[in-house]
Amino acid sequence: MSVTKKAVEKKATRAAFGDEIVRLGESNKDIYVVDIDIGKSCKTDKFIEKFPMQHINVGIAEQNGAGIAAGLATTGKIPFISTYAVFGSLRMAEQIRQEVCYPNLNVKIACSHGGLTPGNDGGSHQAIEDMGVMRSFPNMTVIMGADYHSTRKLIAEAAAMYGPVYLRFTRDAVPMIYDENETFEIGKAKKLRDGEDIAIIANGDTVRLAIEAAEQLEQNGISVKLLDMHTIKPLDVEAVKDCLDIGRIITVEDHNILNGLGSAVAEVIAEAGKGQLARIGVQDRFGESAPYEKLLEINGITVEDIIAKANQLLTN
Amino acid sequence: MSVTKKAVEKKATRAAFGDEIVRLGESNKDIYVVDIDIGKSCKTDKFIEKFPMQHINVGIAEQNGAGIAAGLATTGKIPFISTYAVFGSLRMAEQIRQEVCYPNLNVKIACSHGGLTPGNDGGSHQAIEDMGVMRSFPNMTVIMGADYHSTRKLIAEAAAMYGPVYLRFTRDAVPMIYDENETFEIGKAKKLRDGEDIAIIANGDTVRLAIEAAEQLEQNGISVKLLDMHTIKPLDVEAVKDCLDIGRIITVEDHNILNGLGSAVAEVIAEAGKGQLARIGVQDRFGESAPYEKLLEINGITVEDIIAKANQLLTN
Amino acid sequence: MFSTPLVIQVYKYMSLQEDHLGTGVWHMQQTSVEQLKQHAIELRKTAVTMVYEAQSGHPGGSLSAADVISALYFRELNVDPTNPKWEDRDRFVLSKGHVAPIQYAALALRGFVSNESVYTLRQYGSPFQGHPDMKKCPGIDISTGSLGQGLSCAVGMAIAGQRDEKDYRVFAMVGDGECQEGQIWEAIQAAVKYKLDNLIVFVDNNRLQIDGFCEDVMPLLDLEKKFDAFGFDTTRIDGHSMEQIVETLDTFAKQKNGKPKCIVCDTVKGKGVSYMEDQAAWHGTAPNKEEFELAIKELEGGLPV
Amino acid sequence: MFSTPLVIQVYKYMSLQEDHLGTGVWHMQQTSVEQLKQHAIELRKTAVTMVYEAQSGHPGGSLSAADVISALYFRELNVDPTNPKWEDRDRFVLSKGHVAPIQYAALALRGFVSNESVYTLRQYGSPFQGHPDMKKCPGIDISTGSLGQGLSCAVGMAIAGQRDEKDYRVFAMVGDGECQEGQIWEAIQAAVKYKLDNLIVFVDNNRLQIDGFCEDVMPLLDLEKKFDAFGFDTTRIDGHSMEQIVETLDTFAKQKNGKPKCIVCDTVKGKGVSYMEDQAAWHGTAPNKEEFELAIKELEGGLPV
Ligand SMILES: Cc1ncc(C[n+]2csc(CCOP(=O)(O)OP(=O)(O)O)c2C)c(N)n1
Ligand SMILES: Cc1ncc(C[n+]2csc(CCOP(=O)(O)OP(=O)(O)O)c2C)c(N)n1
Ligand SMILES: [Mg+2]
Ligand SMILES: [Mg+2]
Repeated sequence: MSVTKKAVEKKATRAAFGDEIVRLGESNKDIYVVDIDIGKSCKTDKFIEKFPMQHINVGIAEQNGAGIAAGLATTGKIPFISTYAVFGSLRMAEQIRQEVCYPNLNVKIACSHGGLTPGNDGGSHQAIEDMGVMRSFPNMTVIMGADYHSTRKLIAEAAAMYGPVYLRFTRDAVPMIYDENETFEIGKAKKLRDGEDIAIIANGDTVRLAIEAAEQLEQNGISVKLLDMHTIKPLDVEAVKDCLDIGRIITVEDHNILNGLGSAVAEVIAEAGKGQLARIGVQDRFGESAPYEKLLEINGITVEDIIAKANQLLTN
Repeated sequence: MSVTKKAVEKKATRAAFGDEIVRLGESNKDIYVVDIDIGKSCKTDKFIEKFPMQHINVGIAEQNGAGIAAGLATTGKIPFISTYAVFGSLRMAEQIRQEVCYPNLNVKIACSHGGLTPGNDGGSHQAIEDMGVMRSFPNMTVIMGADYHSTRKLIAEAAAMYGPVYLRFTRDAVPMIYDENETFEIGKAKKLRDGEDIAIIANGDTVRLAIEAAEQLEQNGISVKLLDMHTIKPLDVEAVKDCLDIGRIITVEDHNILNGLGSAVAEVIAEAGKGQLARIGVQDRFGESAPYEKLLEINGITVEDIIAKANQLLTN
Repeated sequence: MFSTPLVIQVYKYMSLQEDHLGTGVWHMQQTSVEQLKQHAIELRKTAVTMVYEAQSGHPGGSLSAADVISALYFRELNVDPTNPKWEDRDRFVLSKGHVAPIQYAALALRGFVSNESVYTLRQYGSPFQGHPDMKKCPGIDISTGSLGQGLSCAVGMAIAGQRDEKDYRVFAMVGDGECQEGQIWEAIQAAVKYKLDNLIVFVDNNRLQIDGFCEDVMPLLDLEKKFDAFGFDTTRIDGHSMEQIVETLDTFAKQKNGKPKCIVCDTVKGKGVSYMEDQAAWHGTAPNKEEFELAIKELEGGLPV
Repeated sequence: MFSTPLVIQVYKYMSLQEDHLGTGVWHMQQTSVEQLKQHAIELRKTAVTMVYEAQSGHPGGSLSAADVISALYFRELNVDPTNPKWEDRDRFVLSKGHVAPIQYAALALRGFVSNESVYTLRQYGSPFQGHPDMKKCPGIDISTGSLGQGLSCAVGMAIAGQRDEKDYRVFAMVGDGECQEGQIWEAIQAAVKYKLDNLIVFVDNNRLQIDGFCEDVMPLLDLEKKFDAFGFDTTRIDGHSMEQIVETLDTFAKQKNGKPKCIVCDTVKGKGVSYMEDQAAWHGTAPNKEEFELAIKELEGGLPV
């Protein structure tokens, strides 16, 4: 695959949702959007305009939104619930569990404002535990694309597959990494680089940090294998196992280091009894109002941190 | 410490809550119970009778129960929210996140019907992901005692410490393991056995299975170290690290193998780059109506499974 | 303990219809109020027997709901036992899912499942889970069990029907205690916004929940007034008067006036079994042998008029 | 970007009181309706300036709430800026936490925090988080931001006050859109059960939420009727008439009759800034320089009577 080097163009991945859902709505009249009074911010406006009869706005009532989506799904619709990640994961957690995952209904939960990206809104709005919570539920698929194009492709894949899917997007614009023709498969890691000294597994917009770190490491003669693990459930266990011979693995995510990508990879490593892991992510602390980049810095989620961890693992 | 061998007496650990909360209510007028219409089943009846002015029943309204508890806590009360684990973790997940953990308020969530114990009620009532979801939240302490006495002690410790605590109890009667004078410290594993060939780390009522398995293994000349890891957050990382020289570690829990004890231990092992783990627990599938023991069997959470995993790890 | 064989037998719905009805076809229009009353007695007996056999389950709220369930399954619901997933069927959502036994009893009598199979309630391998499971049991339109959630699903089904210009209707039953869940009011407001006159909600107003009378645990005040303030067309009936139930279904519930309908049914928890009536203790308790026999005896005597 | 020094300065409330009021002691009883109106203008200016400086935040709902907030902070709330955690203080819960700027403005003018500090809104290290944070900002009684949750906390505080036989009261403000959250109705029913006449709820009935008019997004119908059906003592006023606000606080809100109180305040979102009024787009948008200057100019002109 080809990674656009030093990409300059930036787009929020919530925009990918806004664009892709229109394309999906066009080709399939069963695609529904269930908004929860933050349609504008979640970029459903174009969809609403084009397909008002495939749109529902339940007002500020997340639980009901999830239940309505489940009801729609029993009739063959493919509803996408659209809200912010902190509400889309937690305010409707039991509804997702009982009415979506337990009966294994074809409901997609598409959330903007993932991770620390709602920077200045503060800790109450920064969803640092959503993917982990979603990973807890049987039948759930949990995805975060790295950039605009991959997110679009993954949304399309999610619509095409049967079953509950949680999709997480960034509020902020993030660099475009992938070429528009790149393909993505749910549950299959995207290998961005092959290498022998260290493996970096990242997801969401931290992939761009990992790319940058890998480039710098290579410049210092360290050969890096790099995976975009857009799907944390089902995890591409084989791809992780393929890193075990390298032995040194770093996970990078804009998510609590508990229960997300880092934990999923830790499970594979520990069960294999092979390899050493360093987890980069939110340090099990709530966020606060600050620019997104500042929050990443506070939590040690930067290019420098990745490089430092790599060097640390290499000298162990 | 002394483990009562072949204990015959059984008590549900929700009964430990019922008894301990009365003792606590007597000595501290700030102890409150917030019931959510399942007081009888959660064993708060004695408390209600004795301390009606320290009791609130919010009816079938979990979210409000959590919010009221948070409000009470701001005035110096120490509220124990009492409900079933599936509701106490998921139906109020965002309220716990935003109004309890984020402001770090002194609210305890005390849940009966943990894990697969609500057997015949079916999958909708079996809380297999509660502890993992609670582990996702910064500031949260997550505990499940192994038997009646240890649960009582841990509840008392939870009341004595400041901050949010999630406590999980069994619906069903489970064997008494500990002597009434045993002491327990939140965040400190209880070593039940020392050994050199294999380490078993269990919590909740699966500790009794681990004890039984350890005894049988020892009879076959395999020396077993056994930890009761009643607190999965904060995890006793040192205790896990002390198992790394043994190298072969088995976790056992009545919880999804994702995000609970198994994942917490996997994180330590993977980051240390030492040791091999086998996780015994619910196989990321919803439960169904069946006797509790049958459900454990289906998920491979039995004495035989522990022994088989041990032998497997030993022959690797 | 049993496993697959039984599960297969469950789907032999035709055998049941022959057993019970002497014909494979159900003629709803012909069901008289008298027959509905008889069926309600059957349902009650079956439900109590299920709970007795399982030694677990919820008799109180099953018995209070029996008359409405009888009217729905044997007169109102346009469903096809030979094709439980028929697209154009009416839907029924038992939002107070813990009273699954009374619904299972109706599914059996209506021919969705075999009559004997329901007595495997709550056993390993049974389609009759402690709470309704749409994946396991034919005729269940949505899995429920966690209170407050089913009504939202019913709203989703009704919106789909409306958008697809289908004629089916969606019936839902909620508990009075269940109406303490905020999500119920979220669903209600959405039903009003979307003008779902294809949605009919029954409140089983039996005045009890688990910890006691609703009045004590969390007063519901006047539910009719609340539904009305939220924009529903609302009426209130005696939920044990088959005449009133049928009359309400025939007239009130059929109005296509752009408003969802609520029927507050005043009922008695445990109705039909003297010692269970109005007793919170019988919410989720199974009768012992003696109690069971008394229950069946009383039920066979018929409800006092 | 700044850090600790500023945070410390925040607590120098006395300096502000001297700045603004010429005395360290606040005499609430003496605050006239005229003064309250003046303060409301100050609050509006400060809030708009904060959002402008931060280039982020929620002006619309801050402006609609300003008059009630002014009356509360400068006439009604029995609080002590020198001891924000005073046990016997009245509590105020901003359940619609996104309009934090208007509360921060009041905390500054009332002397809890220094006047200049509030302009660090939403910056790294600031006590003035995007949504109120009780750990970071003095005078915040509970952290909010996720809609529908604050009112439950207010109920908890009111129950504690009642049980402890304290005289304090708990005031809460919810949005009209926020009333779509089921949890609001859970909190309301609990307040009625526990007869919390120490709880006063303001609904900022500005008829808008994020996606447009509530009427279109999710109709609220008659909120007064709903609160009434749920058992509250309810009244409805012009939320921009300081006279009506004060009158309602003096009489209606003070009745110790075993019932919680609800004051539905008809307001205009964006009130006081012509181009923001009734515009959903100004819910969460920061003005640019030109817009900001116009806003301040209009606000300084005073609200039309
Ligand atoms: C969300 C949720 N909370 C709690 C329970 C436990 N529970 C089961 S039945 C019940 C009481 C229901 O009362 P009501 O709705 O009046 O039903 P009925 O009286 O008809 O049995 C409760 C609290 C549940 N099933 N779901
Ligand atoms: C649980 C939750 N869902 C969604 C949001 C996003 N949100 C912030 S403000 C708002 C609209 C609030 O409308 P209203 O309550 O009427 O407030 P006001 O008009 O006074 O700003 C929404 C949906 C939120 N903060 N919390
Ligand atoms: Mg009831
Ligand atoms: Mg509004």
